[in-house]
Amino acid sequence: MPKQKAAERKISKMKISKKTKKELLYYMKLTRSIEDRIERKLYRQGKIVGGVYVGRGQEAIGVGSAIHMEEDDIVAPTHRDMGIFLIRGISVRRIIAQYMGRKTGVTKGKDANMHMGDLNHNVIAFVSHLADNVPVAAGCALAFKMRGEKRVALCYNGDGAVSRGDWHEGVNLATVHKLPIVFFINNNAYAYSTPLNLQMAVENVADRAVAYAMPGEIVDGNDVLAVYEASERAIRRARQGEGPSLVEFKTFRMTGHSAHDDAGYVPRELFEEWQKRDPIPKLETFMKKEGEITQEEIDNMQKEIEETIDDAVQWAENSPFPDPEDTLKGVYYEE
Amino acid sequence: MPKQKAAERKISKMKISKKTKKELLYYMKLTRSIEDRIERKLYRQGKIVGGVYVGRGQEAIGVGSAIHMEEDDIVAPTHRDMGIFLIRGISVRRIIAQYMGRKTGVTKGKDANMHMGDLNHNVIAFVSHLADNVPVAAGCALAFKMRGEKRVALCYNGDGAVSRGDWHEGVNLATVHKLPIVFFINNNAYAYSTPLNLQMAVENVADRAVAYAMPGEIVDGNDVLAVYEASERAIRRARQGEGPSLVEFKTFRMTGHSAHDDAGYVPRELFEEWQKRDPIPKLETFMKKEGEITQEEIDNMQKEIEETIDDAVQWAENSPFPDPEDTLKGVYYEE
Amino acid sequence: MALTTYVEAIRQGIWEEMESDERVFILGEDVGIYGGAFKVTKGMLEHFGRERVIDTPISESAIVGAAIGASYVGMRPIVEMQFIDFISCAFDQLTNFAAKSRYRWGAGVPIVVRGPCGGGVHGGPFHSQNVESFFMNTPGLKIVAPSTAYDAKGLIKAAIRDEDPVLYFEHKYLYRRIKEELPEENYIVPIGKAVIRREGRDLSIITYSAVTHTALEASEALAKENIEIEVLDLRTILPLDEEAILQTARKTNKVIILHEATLTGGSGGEIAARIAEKAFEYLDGPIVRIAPPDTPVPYSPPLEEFFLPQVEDVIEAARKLAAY
Amino acid sequence: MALTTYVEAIRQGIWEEMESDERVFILGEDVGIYGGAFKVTKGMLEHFGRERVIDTPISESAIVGAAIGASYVGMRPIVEMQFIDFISCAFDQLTNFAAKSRYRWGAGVPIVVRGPCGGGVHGGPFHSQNVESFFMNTPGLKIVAPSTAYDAKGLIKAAIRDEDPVLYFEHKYLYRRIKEELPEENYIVPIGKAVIRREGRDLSIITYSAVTHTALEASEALAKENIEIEVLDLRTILPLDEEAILQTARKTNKVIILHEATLTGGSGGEIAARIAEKAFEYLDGPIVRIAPPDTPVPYSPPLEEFFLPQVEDVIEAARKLAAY
Ligand SMILES: Cc1ncc(C[n+]2csc(CCOP(=O)(O)OP(=O)(O)O)c2C)c(N)n1
Ligand SMILES: Cc1ncc(C[n+]2csc(CCOP(=O)(O)OP(=O)(O)O)c2C)c(N)n1
Ligand SMILES: [Mg+2]
Ligand SMILES: [Mg+2]
Repeated sequence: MPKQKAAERKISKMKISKKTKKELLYYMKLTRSIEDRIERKLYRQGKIVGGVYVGRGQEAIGVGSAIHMEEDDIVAPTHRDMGIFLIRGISVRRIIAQYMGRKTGVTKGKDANMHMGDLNHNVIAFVSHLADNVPVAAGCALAFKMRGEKRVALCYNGDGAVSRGDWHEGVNLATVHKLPIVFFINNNAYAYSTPLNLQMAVENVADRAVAYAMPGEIVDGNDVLAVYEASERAIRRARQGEGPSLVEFKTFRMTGHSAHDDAGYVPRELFEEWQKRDPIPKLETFMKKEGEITQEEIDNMQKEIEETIDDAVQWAENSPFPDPEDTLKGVYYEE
Repeated sequence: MPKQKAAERKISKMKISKKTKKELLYYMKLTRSIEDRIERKLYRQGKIVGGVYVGRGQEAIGVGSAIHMEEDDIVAPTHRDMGIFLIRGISVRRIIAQYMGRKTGVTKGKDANMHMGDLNHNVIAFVSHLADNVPVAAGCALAFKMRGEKRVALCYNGDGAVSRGDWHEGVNLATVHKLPIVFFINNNAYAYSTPLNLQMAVENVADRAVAYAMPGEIVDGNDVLAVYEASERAIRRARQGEGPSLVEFKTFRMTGHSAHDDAGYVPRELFEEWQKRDPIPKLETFMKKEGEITQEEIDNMQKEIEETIDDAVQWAENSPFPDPEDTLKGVYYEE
Repeated sequence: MALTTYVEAIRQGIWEEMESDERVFILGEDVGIYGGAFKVTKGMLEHFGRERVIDTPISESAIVGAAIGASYVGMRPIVEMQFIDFISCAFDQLTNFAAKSRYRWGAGVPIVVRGPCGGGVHGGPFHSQNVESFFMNTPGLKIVAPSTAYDAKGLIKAAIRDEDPVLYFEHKYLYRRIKEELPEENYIVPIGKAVIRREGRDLSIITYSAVTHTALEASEALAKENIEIEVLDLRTILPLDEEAILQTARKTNKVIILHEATLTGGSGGEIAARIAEKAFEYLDGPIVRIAPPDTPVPYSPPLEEFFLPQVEDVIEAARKLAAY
Repeated sequence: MALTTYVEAIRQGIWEEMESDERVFILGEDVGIYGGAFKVTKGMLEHFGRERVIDTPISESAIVGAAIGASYVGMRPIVEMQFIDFISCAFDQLTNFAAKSRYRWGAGVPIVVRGPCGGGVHGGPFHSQNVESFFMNTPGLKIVAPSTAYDAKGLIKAAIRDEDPVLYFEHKYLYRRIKEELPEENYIVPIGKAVIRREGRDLSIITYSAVTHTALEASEALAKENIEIEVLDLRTILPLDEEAILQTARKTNKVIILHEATLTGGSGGEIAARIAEKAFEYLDGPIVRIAPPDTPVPYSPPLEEFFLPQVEDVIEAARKLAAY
C-alpha cells in the first residue's frame, strides 16, 4: 500500500524533444494570448457575455499535462484550463464565439464561456458546482476499466474544490476500484479570496493522497517541463492499471478571481515574486539557452498566434447569435 | 503539523478506578441487555415498530468514550450507540417506549427507534443519512469555540459513513478551525454487506487523519479500558483547544446489519473469532482477576438491569400511542 | 402461468435489459453479494459478474456522478438508491450535471436512478419519503412511478433504453403485496403515457404509484352508490401526459388529484394548474387534492395511518365532489 | 434622506441584527475579507471580527450543517450561498436535518440560508436559477423572496429572528437596480404575509421577487387600456399567505400567476391549485401561469431574453384574460 509522503518538488530537464518543447511553448502562448485578448480587449469592449475567468500564470499546468492524452482519453477540465481545450483540438474560432454567446460557439450560446465541452473531442463540459466533475470523470474511468480499454480519464480542479464532498466521494470511489484516472490540482494559493489556510489544515493538497492510498506528488506548476514529466508518470501509471494518482501543481493566480476582481486581498509582493516565475518566459529562456529556439522564432510564433486569434475574433463577430427559439431546443433527446 | 502515522493498537490497564470500571461494566451490560430485550424478545413478539439495529459486541465504544462527557458537552451518536443515550441519562423507560412508538418515547412516536435526541441531555438525534451528523457536530464545536467555552462535541460514525461527502466536508471544516471535537469511528469491518476493501483503499480509517492534519489513533474497540483511555486523551486535547482528533475503534458487528439480516455474507469464523473478544466478559474477567468484582456482584448487577428493563417494558406497554392528531403538531415553532 | 410480484417484475426488467444490452450495468450500495436491501438485484452478481454489478461505498453523489460519466462514454448505468430518501445526497449531480447536460452541450445522459419510495411500513421520516417533487422543476429529468407489476417491468425497461436521465420510483409497499401474470414476450411501457385504470363518468381521480390502489378501492365502493369514477394512473410524472389529464377532466368535469407526497408543493399543484388553465371551461367543481398533511412522515402507526391518504378519505372527498 | 439599494438594505438588516443580538453570526465563502461576492457582508469582518464573520472552505453542505449545529447550542447563524444555485449541494442537510428537526425531536433550527437568485445578468445555467420549488414540498422550511429594498431589510430581520429555518432568496438583478427611502426605525416585515402592490378590479397577478416589477410595469401599461390589475406580491413562498391569495382571486375573479422559475413544477402550480380548489366558484376565467419555458437558463442574450418573462408577455396574457 503506497503511503509515501508527498514528494519534494523536482524540476526536470529530462529528454523532452525540441519538438515537444516547441509545442508546449506554442500552446502556453496561445492560451495566454487568447485569454489576454478575451479579458483585456474583448471584455473591456463589452463584446464578451458574462464574467471572465482566466488562468494567467497557470498555463503550464493544463498544457504540460493534457498534452499526454491519447485521442480517446477523456478530460474533465475546470475553469482555468483554457489550454486543455486547445490541445484537444477545439478551434479558437469556436472558443471565441463561445465567449461572445454566438450560435457557432462550442455550446451554441447555451452556456457560459469556459463551460465548454464536446464529446467529439473527449472534453467534458465543466459545471459551475466545483468538484462535481470528480465522480463524473471517475465514471468514465470505471467504464474504461470495465471494458478492458487502455484509456484514461484526467480530472482537473483547483485547491478550493478539494473541500467539496464530491471530491472526496469521487476520489474514494476511484481509488477503491483502482480506476485509470489522474487527479490534477492547480494549487494557486487562493479560492476566490480565501487563502489556503482557511481551506484546509494541511499544507499541501497532495498530503491528502495518503487518505486514499494513492501516490501524491507536488510539482512546480510554473515549470512546464516538470509538469510534463510528472503528468507522464501519473498517466502512464493509470494506463497500466496501477490506479489513480494525485498530482498537485504549485502555482499562483496572476489575476483576480475573475475580471471584476482586483484581488486587493492578495499581498502585492506575491504577484511580484510569482511574476518572476512566469512559465512562458521561463521556458523561452531555457530553450534559448539550449539553442532550441531563437527570439525570431518566438516572435513568429507569437505573430502566428495573434493572426489566428484575429481571424477567430472576426469569425466570431460575424457569427450569428442563436435564434431566440433555440431556447426551447435540446432539453430532451429528439430523434 | 501532526503527521504521525496512525498509532499502533495499545491496550492499557492504566490507573482507572474500580468505581469507573464498575460503571463501564454496568453501562455495557445495560446496553447489551436492552438491545437483547428489544431484538430478541420484543421485536420477535411484534412489539417493536419498524426495523431494529443493535450494537452487539460494540458496547465498549460508546460507553468507554461518552463516559468522559461533561454535562454540557454535546454528542452526535450513530445507529449502534445505545450506550451513549444511557450514559447521557435518557431513561430506559423512554427508550423502550421509543422503540414501541409510544407517546412517551423520546421522540413521542415521531421518529424511529435509535433516532433519539434530546437537547436537555445534549444528545443530537441521528438522521438516517449517514455522516450528516459530522458538519452538525462541528457546528456545535464552532459555537463553543466562538464563545470561548470549554465544551467539546463528540461525533460518532461507522466505517461506511466515512465515504460520504459530508464526512469530509465536516472534518475539514473542523480541522481548519481547530474546533473542540472528536471524531469517533466504530470500524466493524462492514457497512451493511459491504466489506472494508470495497469502501476504502486504505486499511484503517485512521489513515485518513493525516489528510486533515489531525492525530489519528487506532484502538481496540473491544477493550473498554483502551477505549476509555484513548478517548480521554482525544477529548482532553479538544477541550484544551488543540483541535480535533480521529479515533478509530476496531470492532466487529456481532449481528446482521439489522434484525432481518442473517449476515450470510460474513464468514462464520469471523464471528467465532470475535466472540472470544466480547468486551463484556473481557472486562469481567479482568476485574475478577484484579479482585475488583465478584461473580456475585456481577450477577446482582445483571439482575438489577433486568429489573430496570422489566419495569421499562411494562411502563412502555402501558404508555399510550400518540394521538393521530399529533401528526400535525410541531412542524413549525408554536408559541 | 406464475404470478409475478412488483419487485420481481423490476428485477426481471433489469435482468432482461442486462442480457440484451451489455452496456447496461448496475451500481449502488449492497447490490452485489447481498442482492440489494430489497433484493431487486438478487442473483445478478453471480450471473453478470462483478464488473456489471458493483457494490459501491456509501457515496450517493459519487454513484450518480459516476453513472453520468460512464454514460458519456457509452454505458447505460442503473443506479440503486438503497432508499429513495438518500437521493437527496445526489440532488446536485442530478439537477445540475445530469439534467442540464444535453441542453448545455449536447451530451445525453442515459442513466436510470431507481429506489424504493413511499410509506406504509413504519419507516419513519427518512425511509418513507416521496421525492418526486424535488425534481419536478428541473427540465431534462424524467420521472416514472409504476403502480402495477406490469408497468414496473415495462417502465424499467423503457427507462433503461431512454436516452435521458430517468428517475424510477418504486413503491416499497407494493414490492411483495401485488402480483400479476406478465406477458412472456418482451414489452415496454412507454415513458410519458398515462393509463386509465377504470372508466367512469362522474369524476376523475388522477393519481400514480401505490395510492392508485387506494383510488381504485374507493371507486369500487362508490360504484355501489352509483358514482362512477374514472381513475387515471399517470405512470410518468415528468413529463406529464397532459393530453390524458385534460381528456379525463373534460370528460368527467370533476377532478380529484391524489398522491402520497405531502400536499404543499407536491406534484398535485402542477396537475391542478394545467387543468385550471387548459380545461377550465369544462370544470363543474373545484379541483380537489388529497394528500398527506404538510409534515414529515411520522413513525408510530397511529400517526402514519393518520398521515397517509386512506380509502375512506377518498370516498368522502369523492362523494362530496360528486354531489357538488 | 438617502435612498437605499436592495443590496444595501439586506446588508443593513443583517448588520442591525448582529449589533443587537450577539448570537447572530455569518458564515460562507468569501464573506470575510472580500465582503461577499456581491458585497452583502462588506465591512462586517472589520466591525464584528473574525469570530462572527467566517470564511469557510467550499463546502456548502458542511456550512449548512455547521449552522444547524451552532443553532442547537444557542446561536443564530446566517449562511451565505455565493450563488443560490449552490444550495443544491446542501439540499440534504436542509431537507433532512434542518427541516425535520423540530418535528422529530423538538429541536428548533433557527438558521437563515441566503443568497443571490435569478437571471437577467447572463449568468447561464448555474448562476441564474430560481430554486424555491426544490424546497416547497419540504414541511419545516420557510422561504422568502423580497421584491423591494424595504421588504429585503424587513424580511432578513424577520428571518434572523425566526425560530425555524428560513431560506432567503435575494434577486441579484435587483441588488443595485432598485432603491428607496427606508424608515429610520427598526422594523420587520412579517414572514407569511403577502402585500398588495397595486389595487385593481379586473384581474389579479400573483407574483414575487424580481418579476413583481414586470407585473407592475405591465399593469401600468394596461391601466391606459382601462384594464385595472391587482398585483399581489407574495413575499413569502412557504408557507403561502393563502388568505391573501384567495382574497384577491375572489375579488377580481381572474388570476395570472407569474414567476421566474420555469413553468412545470414551479411554485405557480401550488398557488393555482389552492385557488382552483378554494376559490373555484369565484373564477371567471382560466388560471393563467406565466413563467419561463421548461429549459435550463440559457446564457446568450437572445436566448435569455426569450426565456425570461417580459413585460410584453404579461400584457398580452392579461389582455387576453381580461377579455375572457
Ligand atoms: C459548489 C460551489 N460553490 C461555490 C462556487 C463559487 N466559486 C467559483 S470559483 C470559486 C473558487 C474556486 O477556487 P479553486 O478551486 O481554488 O479554483 P481557482 O479559481 O483558484 O482556480 C468559488 C468559491 C462554485 N463554483 N461551486
Ligand atoms: C446516505 C445514506 N446512504 C445509505 C444508507 C443506508 N444504510 C444504513 S446503515 C448502512 C451501512 C452503514 O455502515 P457503517 O457506517 O459502517 O455503520 P455500521 O452499520 O457498520 O455500524 C447503510 C448503507 C444511509 N443510512 N444513509
Ligand atoms: Mg485556487
Ligand atoms: Mg460498519
